[in-house]
Amino acid sequence: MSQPIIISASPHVHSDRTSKKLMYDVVIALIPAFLVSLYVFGIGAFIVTAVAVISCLLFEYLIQKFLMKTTVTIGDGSALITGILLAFNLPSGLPIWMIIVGSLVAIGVAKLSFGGIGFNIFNPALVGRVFLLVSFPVQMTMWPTAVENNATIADAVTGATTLGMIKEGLMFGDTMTTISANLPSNLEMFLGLSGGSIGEMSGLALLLGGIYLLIRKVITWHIPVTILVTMAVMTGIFWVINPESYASPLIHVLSGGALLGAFYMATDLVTSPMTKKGMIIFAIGIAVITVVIRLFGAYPEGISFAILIMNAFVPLINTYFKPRRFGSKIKSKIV
Amino acid sequence: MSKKKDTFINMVLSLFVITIISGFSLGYVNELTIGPIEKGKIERKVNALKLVLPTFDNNPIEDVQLIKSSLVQDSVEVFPAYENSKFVGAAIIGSTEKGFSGLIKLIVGFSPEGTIKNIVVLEQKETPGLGTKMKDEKFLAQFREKNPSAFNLKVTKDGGEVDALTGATITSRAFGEAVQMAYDEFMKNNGLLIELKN
Amino acid sequence: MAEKVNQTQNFLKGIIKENPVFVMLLGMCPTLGVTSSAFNGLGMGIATMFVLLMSNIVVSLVKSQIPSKVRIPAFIIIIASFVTIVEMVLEAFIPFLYEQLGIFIPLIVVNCLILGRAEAFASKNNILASILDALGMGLGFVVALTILGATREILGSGSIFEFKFVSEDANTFILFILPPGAFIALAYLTVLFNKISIKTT
Amino acid sequence: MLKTFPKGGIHPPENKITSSKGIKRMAVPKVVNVPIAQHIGIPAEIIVDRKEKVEIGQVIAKSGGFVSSNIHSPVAGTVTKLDLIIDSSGYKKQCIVIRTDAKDPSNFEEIEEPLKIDIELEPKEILQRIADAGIVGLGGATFPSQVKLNVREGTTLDYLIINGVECEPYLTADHRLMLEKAEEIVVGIKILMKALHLKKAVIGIENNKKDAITLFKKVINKGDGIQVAALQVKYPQGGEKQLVRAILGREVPKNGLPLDVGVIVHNVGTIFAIYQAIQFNKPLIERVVTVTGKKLENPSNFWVKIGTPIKDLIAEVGGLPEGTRKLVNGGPMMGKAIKNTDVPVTKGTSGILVIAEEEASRGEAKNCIRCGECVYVCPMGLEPHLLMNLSEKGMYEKARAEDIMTCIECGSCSYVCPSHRPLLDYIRFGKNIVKKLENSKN
Amino acid sequence: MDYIIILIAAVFVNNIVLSQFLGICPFLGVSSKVSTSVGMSGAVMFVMTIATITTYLLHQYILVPAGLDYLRTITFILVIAALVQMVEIILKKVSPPLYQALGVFLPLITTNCAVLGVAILALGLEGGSLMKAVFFAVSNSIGFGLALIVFASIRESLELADIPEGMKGVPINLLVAGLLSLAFLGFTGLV
Amino acid sequence: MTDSVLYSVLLLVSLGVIAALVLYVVSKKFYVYENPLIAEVDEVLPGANCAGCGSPGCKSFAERLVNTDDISELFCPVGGNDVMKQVAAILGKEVVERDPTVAVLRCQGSCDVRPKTTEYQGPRTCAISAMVYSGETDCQYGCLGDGDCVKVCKFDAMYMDEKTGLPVIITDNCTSCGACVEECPRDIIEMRPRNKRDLKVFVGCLNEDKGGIAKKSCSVACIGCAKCEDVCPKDAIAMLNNLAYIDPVLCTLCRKCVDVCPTHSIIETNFPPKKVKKVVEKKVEVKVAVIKEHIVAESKKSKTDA
Repeated sequence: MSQPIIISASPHVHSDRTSKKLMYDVVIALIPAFLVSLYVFGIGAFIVTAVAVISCLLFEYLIQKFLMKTTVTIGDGSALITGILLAFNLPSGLPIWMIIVGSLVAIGVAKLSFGGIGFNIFNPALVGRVFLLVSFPVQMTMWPTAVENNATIADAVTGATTLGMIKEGLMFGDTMTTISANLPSNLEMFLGLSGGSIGEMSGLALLLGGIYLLIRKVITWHIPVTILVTMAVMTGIFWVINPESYASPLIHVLSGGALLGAFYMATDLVTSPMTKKGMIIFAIGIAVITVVIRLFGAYPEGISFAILIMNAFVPLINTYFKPRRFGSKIKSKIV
Repeated sequence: MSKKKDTFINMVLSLFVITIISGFSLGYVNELTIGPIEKGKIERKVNALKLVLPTFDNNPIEDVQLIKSSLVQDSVEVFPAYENSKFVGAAIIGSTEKGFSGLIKLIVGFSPEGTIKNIVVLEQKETPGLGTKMKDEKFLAQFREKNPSAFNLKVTKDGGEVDALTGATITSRAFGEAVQMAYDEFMKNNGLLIELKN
Repeated sequence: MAEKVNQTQNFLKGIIKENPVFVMLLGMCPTLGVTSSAFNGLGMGIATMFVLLMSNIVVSLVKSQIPSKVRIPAFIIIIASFVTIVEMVLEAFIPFLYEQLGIFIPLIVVNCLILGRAEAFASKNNILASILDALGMGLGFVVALTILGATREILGSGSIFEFKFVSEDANTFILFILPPGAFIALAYLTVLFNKISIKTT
Repeated sequence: MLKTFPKGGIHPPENKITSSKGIKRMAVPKVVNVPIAQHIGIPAEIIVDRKEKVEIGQVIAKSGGFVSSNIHSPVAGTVTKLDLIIDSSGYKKQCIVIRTDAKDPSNFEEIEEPLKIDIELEPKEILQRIADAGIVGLGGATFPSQVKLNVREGTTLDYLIINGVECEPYLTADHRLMLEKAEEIVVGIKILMKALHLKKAVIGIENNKKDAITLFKKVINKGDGIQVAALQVKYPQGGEKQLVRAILGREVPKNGLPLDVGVIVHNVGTIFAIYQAIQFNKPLIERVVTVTGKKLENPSNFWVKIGTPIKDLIAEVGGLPEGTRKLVNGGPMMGKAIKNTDVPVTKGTSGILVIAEEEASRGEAKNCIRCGECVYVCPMGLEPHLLMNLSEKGMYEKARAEDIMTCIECGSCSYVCPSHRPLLDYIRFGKNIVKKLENSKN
Repeated sequence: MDYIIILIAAVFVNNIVLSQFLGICPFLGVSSKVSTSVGMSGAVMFVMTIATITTYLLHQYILVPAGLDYLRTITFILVIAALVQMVEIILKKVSPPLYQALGVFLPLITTNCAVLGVAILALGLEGGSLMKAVFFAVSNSIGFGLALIVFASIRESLELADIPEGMKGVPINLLVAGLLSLAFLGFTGLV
Repeated sequence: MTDSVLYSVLLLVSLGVIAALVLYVVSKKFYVYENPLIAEVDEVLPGANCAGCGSPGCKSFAERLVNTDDISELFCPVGGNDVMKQVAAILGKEVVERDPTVAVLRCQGSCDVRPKTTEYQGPRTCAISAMVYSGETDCQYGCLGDGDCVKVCKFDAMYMDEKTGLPVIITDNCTSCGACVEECPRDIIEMRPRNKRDLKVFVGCLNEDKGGIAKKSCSVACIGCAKCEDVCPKDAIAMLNNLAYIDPVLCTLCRKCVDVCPTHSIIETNFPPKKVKKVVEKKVEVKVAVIKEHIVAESKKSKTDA
């Protein structure tokens, strides 16, 4: 024997799933949505994404190396995902320095201050995004409109998101009928030709990636499906009561960050509950808060806030929704 | 260190002494400050009125008119201004609940013809750095010397003439609405105010 | 000699080693609540310092006359009296600050710093030590509030003591003058403070 | 849909490379090292001296207490010394070293006894015989069988379950035994049914051993009251609680035993040993051991005398291949890594696994990403990530409140963890401490 | 409707801790365990409600008629202090475990600015009535409890995290509070 | 005096009186006795909460001190005799003085004398690796080298020596709280009496294997040859399970055993270096007489030191 025998405790074999593979699966799942945004926003989407990814990786490296003096973990893919997701939640024309600030907040404040991957309570990308949204509401709500078949958008025309238009319209007494004249059709929204953040363009692309994640078992159906169904049901009830004051459930599900949030942000392993039961409670919470903010709050879109709020509840959910201990309740009696 | 024991008498006595001293001193300071406080309150109101009204020689605060209005629950306060017993304008409180964070309260000064002399924001809860910019000169300036009969108080986006604050369209709209309300109230009661002094 | 060193320590400890905000976490409510600008922080700090000083003096004077069961109510009355005085004086003579600080002025009365010092220090020490303690702690509080206020104002409004150093339209981190910014700014200031105070001692 | 337990479980690659290899008889070793602690409980007491001559099957150490077991000499020969030898625990333990008498013919007899169906002994005698024969649970737990069978009066008992699951990857010892000794095992089951006055018995076999299932179905007579249950392949179905849940749908209560739901579970190997003890008065001195590993020249199953050094077995399958990095006593999921090849085979050794470099090394432990995999696969409904953290941070009281003591140490959590965290290492450690705390409280 | 608005405002939009900065001391102090934070929330709710009732009546029927509005602070705090000390003495006798759990923080309820703050704020409610004031106090204590319990559960889970040395303790707690407050900004404009 | 001042005095006074009244009644009604001595004793204790006394913390130790009549069994190892005297003074009870002790490491199995035979993979803590097996070397008695003792030391009195892989005890910082003794799964840390110059002689090995096996696994292991036992003038050394043990009470620190140990497994600490003797003997042969005197003086000195 060339090398000494290894001693370790059982088990002595290991499945070939690694956290790195999980992370890169998420990256792969995000590719279709990225391609759509490139098609829609052109080079702007590319710049925003590239800046976010590079600065996230760089901040992770610098902070871990020089401030925390721990091992650098930029290779594990988590900072990469944070970067992409952050970019996907930003409008494509955002000034570069703001993207960098967002990345710093996401990585430095939301992730590394808690000790790095696995310890953060809040989804880093969303913290970065909300930080920017609150700090720079003007730039964060300047949406370049979709430019069909156009590779570059030198003069970005600011448009509004579907939800933004609905919110403003309703606030000033318009009815849904008049508002919907200006809205993109449901099919357009599904394919990705409305205004909005880079990543939330195309429902189709997001669904594709989501299905990939489900197949690869990176995520389970519980969170995304529960969020979307609860949202649809809630908005549906309001819509049935008064279709002139409330948008249809389909608009709510397809527009804004609902799909992006449900499939990629809420399902973030670190910041979502551990058990299926917990996940469903978590998802219902997100959906309810999102709908409440969308319908009654000041912000047109609420899913980022909703996810962050429910992130805070995850430890509590994990405490109270534990898996059933084997033998803790005896189902069958002796015959 | 000898501590006083926890007897009933001691407890009551010590609190008794302390409260007496504190009561006296507080009462005394109150007497000293009550004057300046009242004065200050009135001064601030007068200052606000001075800002929005043309020169006047009456005391608008004494001449305040409470006018029932269909727009708000309580009555609207109208402060008429007179110079040499001639009606020179009035200040009206305008308010709206449609601000980004709810209530916005303004005081708007009008000339007898209904031209806006000036606006001062009294109360607001808008987002610092965004909606709060409605207090900025740049924004307020566009209303001065405009008569809402000829000046559409809606933001340009809605076909009006008000340049909205960047990132705070909702605040700008609400602002316009509050001014509009004040204007409507003023025009309704214009005649009354002129007659009042005469 | 030893006495003197001791007295200097009573004074100095409040500024760094036992800084009421960064180290002892006393009086967090006003610390976070009124520090949206450096001026507010300074004003609040001074108001608090005044109450702290006066109540420390009085408490150390009357400490032996108060039975322990009614100790806290007695201290509170003393403190509350001074707070009310501050409240009235501010309203009368600096109405602008009075409005800015709002509910946090009457709340000085429940600032753990003041009652804490009265309980932990003034009720056990002589008047000179109590004065120095109050001055030191108060100064520590003023410094902390001003630093926090300045940080938030610089980041959030792009100004310091109302003096704007960026253009009117420049983008500032509005977040920092909103509630979350108070927590976040204080969190990182504490880290920084600890780093520095470890290095200096 | 085949039966299985509902919550948790994993399905690692089976790697049952020796399932078609018949059980060969190992040559009698020159020297056997017989540890006196081969079972759970109090070690046996040595009753032989140095230089004493012993016969095959003679008791050389007798049961040292209620939970203890007799130990018999596996060979005829001379006790050369009583020494400390490293066993699979990694520590030196007391052993009786016996040099085999090369001339004694009893060492080399290979009489295949004919099948003996009639059970002559009465229930009480059966239990006594089992105790005398030093039989312990051969599935790996090595719990003295007579203790398990010592059912208190008044306990309702309605099922005997035979564990032929062998859910550990690689191991095929039980599988081969079932194929080669099916009829004997059936007799063994009847012996236990008689001893315990039971009418019903079920043999649980995972569906990757279809040949064994068919064979048993053929061998069992209708009136026997014995059923064969084919089970879905899922680890750790061989765990008693999981097996009872899978076959009967009964859930053993927390901190309880199968007895609490009227069931007794025994491994097929144990059943065969019982058969031999009752029908031929043969003590437990040998067992089936699977010697396996991907790189081995000739992996196979063997009848091995207790006390045989592992190096003899390894030599038998062609020696250690180049690049061997780990030796495991038992299966890859629950076996113990052993320090060297001098370690003797004991009653609990169901297999020897030789692992090469690629498989042997553990991945570097990374941060927990809270994916919840460990929670999903835990068959006991625990939260391994939490238990590990709690015992790492020394929060044992909380760990106890989180039911750390109900962990069956199946290792499913460590197996699936994508961050390669040493979950079970810490949980086991936490269990130890909690046990100590509990003891000190009582 | 007024009541619903008061409730939503107190719990979510203007959460007493996360956006009004009242009661930060107990929020940071008694939040290391969920169980104690539940106890603390209960204690605060109890004290806050009683205190608000007492001070409201005191204000409405004594201070205002006598023109002694300026004595608001001192009288309120006196009443609250006496009340808390009474609760403390009673608790020590009646429920020693709860007394042990809340330990030094029971007297700190006195200096819990939330209690005094709510008592003062309750006076300024629009169209105020005693009922409204009480409801306001209860709503705010629910907001306090919600923030405290969520925060405590986060802190409990952070106990198992490898927080960087410099961030340990106060900074990380403040940061969590900050991010919580950031998330709660989403409720802006609900009322 | 105006009405306002009068009213304010009246109001505050009545409030104050009512408050005092209520509190007085309540405090009488719900009176709970707590022994004030507990707080006093707690004040005196070091407050390290090290649990070296056997109680979970200083407060509970104080309670125990106050509540037990005979406190001679109780001892605070951190505070030592001084603290116990103070406690006794407060309580009016008697204490027994204890000799100060210090922790010593009874293993010298550094990386170069004790070859590694296997490689361990798993959590690097002594407690867990001890659970899994007997260690990376063939010695199952010696230090596992994962530093649990260092982690548990609250007084910065221990650190891991990177080179030897063994923990080192900084005697000056050691409070003899016993936490490391408790923690070590191998029980290789012992509390031995501490004297003025901290001179100690003890067997640095716990290997119970027979000589040959022990020597093979570790070159500085005690091989149980009993030479030290023979040479000891005070019968302070006893052999048990192939292992020598020096009784600290009987040992006079004469160091005869140190010289005879063939594997150098007896450790002496803080004695002045002996080298002088040998060097002098070799180099200067002429001045034998003088040197002899010198040696005598030297050895006398070391004896008086001891």
